[in-house]
Amino acid sequence: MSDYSPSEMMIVAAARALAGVRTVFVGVGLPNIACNLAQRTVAPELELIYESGVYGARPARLPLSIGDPALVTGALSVCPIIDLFGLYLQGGRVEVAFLGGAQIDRYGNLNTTVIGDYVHPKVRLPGSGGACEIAIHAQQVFIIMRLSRRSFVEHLDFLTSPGHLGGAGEREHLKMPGRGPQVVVTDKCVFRFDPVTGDMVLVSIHPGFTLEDVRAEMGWDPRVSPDLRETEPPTPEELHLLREELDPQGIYRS
Amino acid sequence: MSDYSPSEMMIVAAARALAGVRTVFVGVGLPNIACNLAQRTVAPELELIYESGVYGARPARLPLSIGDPALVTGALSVCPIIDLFGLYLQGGRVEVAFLGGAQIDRYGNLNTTVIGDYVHPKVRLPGSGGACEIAIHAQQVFIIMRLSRRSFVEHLDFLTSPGHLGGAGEREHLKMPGRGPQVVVTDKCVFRFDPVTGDMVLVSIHPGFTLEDVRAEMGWDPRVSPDLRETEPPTPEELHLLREELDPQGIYRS
Amino acid sequence: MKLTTMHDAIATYVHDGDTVAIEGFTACIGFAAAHEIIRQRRRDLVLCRMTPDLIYDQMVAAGCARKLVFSYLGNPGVGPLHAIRRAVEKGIPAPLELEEYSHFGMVGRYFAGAYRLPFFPLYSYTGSDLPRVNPRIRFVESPYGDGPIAVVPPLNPDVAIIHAQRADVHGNTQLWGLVGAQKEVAFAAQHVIVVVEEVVDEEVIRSDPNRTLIPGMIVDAVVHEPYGAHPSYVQGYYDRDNDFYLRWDEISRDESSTRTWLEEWVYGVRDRAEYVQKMGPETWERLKPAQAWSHPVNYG
Amino acid sequence: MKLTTMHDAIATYVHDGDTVAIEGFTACIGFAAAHEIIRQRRRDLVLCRMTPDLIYDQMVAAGCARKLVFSYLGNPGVGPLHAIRRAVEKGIPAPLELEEYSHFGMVGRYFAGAYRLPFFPLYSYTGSDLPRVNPRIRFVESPYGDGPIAVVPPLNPDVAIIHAQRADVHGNTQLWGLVGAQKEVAFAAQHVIVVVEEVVDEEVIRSDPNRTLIPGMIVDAVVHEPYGAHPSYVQGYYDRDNDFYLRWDEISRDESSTRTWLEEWVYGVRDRAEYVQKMGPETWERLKPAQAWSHPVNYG
Repeated sequence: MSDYSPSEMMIVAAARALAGVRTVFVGVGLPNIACNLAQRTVAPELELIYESGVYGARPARLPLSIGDPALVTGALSVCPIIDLFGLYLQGGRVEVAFLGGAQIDRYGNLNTTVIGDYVHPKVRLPGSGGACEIAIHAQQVFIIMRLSRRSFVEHLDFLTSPGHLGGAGEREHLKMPGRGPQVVVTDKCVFRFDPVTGDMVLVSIHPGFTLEDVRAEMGWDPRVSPDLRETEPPTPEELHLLREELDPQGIYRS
Repeated sequence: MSDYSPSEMMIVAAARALAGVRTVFVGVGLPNIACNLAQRTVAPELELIYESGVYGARPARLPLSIGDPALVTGALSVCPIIDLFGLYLQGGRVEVAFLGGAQIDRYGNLNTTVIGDYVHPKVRLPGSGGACEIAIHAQQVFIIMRLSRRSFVEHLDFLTSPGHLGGAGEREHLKMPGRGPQVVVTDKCVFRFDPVTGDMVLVSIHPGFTLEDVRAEMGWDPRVSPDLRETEPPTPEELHLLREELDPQGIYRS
Repeated sequence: MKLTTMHDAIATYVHDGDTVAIEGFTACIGFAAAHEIIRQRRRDLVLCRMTPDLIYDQMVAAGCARKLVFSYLGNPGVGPLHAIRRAVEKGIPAPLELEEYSHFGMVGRYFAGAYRLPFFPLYSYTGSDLPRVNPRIRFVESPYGDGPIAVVPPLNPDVAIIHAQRADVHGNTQLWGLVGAQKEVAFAAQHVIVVVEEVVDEEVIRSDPNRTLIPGMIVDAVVHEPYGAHPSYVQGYYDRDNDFYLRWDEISRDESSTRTWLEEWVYGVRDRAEYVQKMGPETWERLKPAQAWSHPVNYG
Repeated sequence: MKLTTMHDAIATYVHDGDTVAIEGFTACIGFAAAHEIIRQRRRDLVLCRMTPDLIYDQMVAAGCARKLVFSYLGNPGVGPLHAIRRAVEKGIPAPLELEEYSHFGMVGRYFAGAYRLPFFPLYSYTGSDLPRVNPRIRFVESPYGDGPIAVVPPLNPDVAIIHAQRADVHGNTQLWGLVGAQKEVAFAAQHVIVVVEEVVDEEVIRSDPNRTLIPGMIVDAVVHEPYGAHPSYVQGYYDRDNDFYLRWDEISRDESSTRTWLEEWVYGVRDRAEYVQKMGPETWERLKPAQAWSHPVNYG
């Protein structure tokens, strides 16, 4: 490991995936920082849409929730929730949305509802929020999750938000407008999805980790790209922006 | 005829029918003046809702269309058209609405669409506007129309806005939430509707007119209430309010 | 930066045969855009508007339209639209197809278009003859056992033209007073032209984000056109020219006087600036509204 | 004149067994009303909210609820809602029924309730397990041949409680910043209680009619309750108390510390005024927002 944290590597990898994107649907936390970083680097025209109804936010401080008042002050537009989901998301205006979850399977399907049985859950999770419809409508879905055997599972306990369902082609068959998950950024590696089969393919491993480190944290044996490479580490400029400007308090560093 | 015009008699009769009402859906013209008169007399809590989206208007001058800017200045609320029809009208919040039309039949069904054939009309009329849904949803519909053989017809050329359709009970059968037309105020007389049959019953004739005057202007032989009486003429106070305060230029007098 | 001229906005985004919606319910009606479409001699347009008003009466008289999609054909507070009636009743200057709804149905079509829904459900049309003459009005059964409900299909114009008080150069647009169906039609359209009384600094927009009706992300062109909604009005900028609405009733009764008016006030001027000048300062003085400022609110 | 006290508003409009919606998406969450409901020991409530947040976590811990209707169960930006999890996973203090949707489904339910529609159609739930565990999510076939679409049924609470910046004594209410689903839930409800930071003269409301989110005609009671949304926030009045959101994560992990907190801050104070006083001026100083005033607009 070098002089950056796994979270910083995740943020940087996610930011790079946003190159050229103009509208992103985002929550707080790592994705939010990733978007801010992308705005300063690879996606200068990027505008952030929050499910709280805010478009074109210009927060004077790091927002601590998607409803932080700092997101509203000086925003370009604030709209009712129904319009946010109807006009922007279902209306097809969102290019990229970030999602995560407690469980993910090889097709990028996500569980944020329960661990265990639905009626008698072992752990009751938050539920869908907007994730179910985001997964259906965003033109592309980017997933950020820490890699762990508990999360990357063979079978979901509950399918909250559809990824590629049972494989490539199922979304099109069901006439879902969005193309589904495109990339999974973790603290150890990056996956993309095979356009023919719809399942996850390991495309890069962050510096300091090995293929075995990745396999050890997964509930299935992942497919590996023939072009598997090492992830480009954060550049000094990226780290400078993150640490000095975007998250000077280091809230999202660890 | 006395020292008031037929229009003034219509306005006064319509205003009186609003006794105790609190929300009325209204266009411009005679119904608007009638509502203003009712606010000053029998319905002090009456608030006017315009299909342009205005609620609680307080116009500094007589509005000349439902979209007059004077209706907006100082109003309590202005909302999008879809909310006006969805939240207020279909939402069941409108107690009384005024309607009129080119043709009316004995059940209070209205035509504002065409005279003659629909595809090759003799006269192309304005169409529904909001009338079709107003007729369905307002808790009560009040109709203001000048009596004439051309307008009070045996058969409509086109049914734009449902009254009691083919008779009492049909609205309930079709689960229409509003109770339909309750009163028809004309320049010569007032009709109400028989709750058992759903058809128009002549209940009062304005001073100066006879039953024969009324019959001469109708396309069917009207039923006459056993309690047929003469309409109370406008009081001096009503005429004073109309002429000095509500319509000092006499725009709606003739 | 989407600021352009009316000429270029129309030349770029309005083509023969397009489905065009110039909305604005009584207020903020985009006459300047309509006149430019007439001047550029667009043909076979499908014109959508809840209330066709004088604006489409003029476009129909000029021969731009093959079809109207609408809900109320009238000169508000005055009477019928004579040019449209001539087209419908007598085929002058050309036959005009009509596709009609009620107001709620029409705005519901925009809503479905904007929300990318297959239909908008509404309890209208029961007992009416409208579904008989418009097969696009259909019924679905509620899956909760409460019977049938009417539906209308989405309406997605090729281009929507919105007149508003102010926007920034990116098209973030604020509108107040009557807001009609402008948000819905803008989101439903493939392209959006925003025409404004004032182009303002982005900071003005950002000072009141709840007032933003249309975000710049869906806007293709911003045109700065003061008095561009005359003879309709823009709340806070100029009043409705009721005199003209009455005069149009006279002008439009006759085909030749209609043509004469179009020659003088549309074809005969280069652009809206010339129309404004020709109208003369006394018109704008007459239509000047009183001041009635909103109490500001704190977004801190 | 609908001005009343929180005590009387709750006593009059919230009854055991009622379906109650206290909305406000992250902002303007009606904690003062919730605490009064707890103090009046209401039971068996069906609590509706897109994001149950700390407010329903507290009400569930206090034993007010038999069921939640919701779309996202979390302490935003912090973690889980421990009291609700205890109820769901372990039946402490009592079992809690869950009826869940996605955000769009939940606000669609309010919309259908407000518009008196039999359902709201939305392209959500395809491929998800949610319809399997919630039989109220159904599908209808489009009559235009474009396949099935999910629908959710209307939600019409017995009472909706809305916190806002300002209203007049008749209940004409203005809200800015995040407006969430407040308009929809207010129109969907049988009764509406509006709680505001400021009761203003009717002229303030009339100076900006587009800002009116809820008209007085649908409001039953107006309660003047400064800081009534703490620890959430009211744009322009006070910031979100993020410290408390973090502290609640600690307090609520344990049943007895949760009870202790309720004793001290809910049962132990007479009303919100006492809570505000007990919180101390340094809290309100800490949460004081900057000034960021909107540019006024002319309605003349």
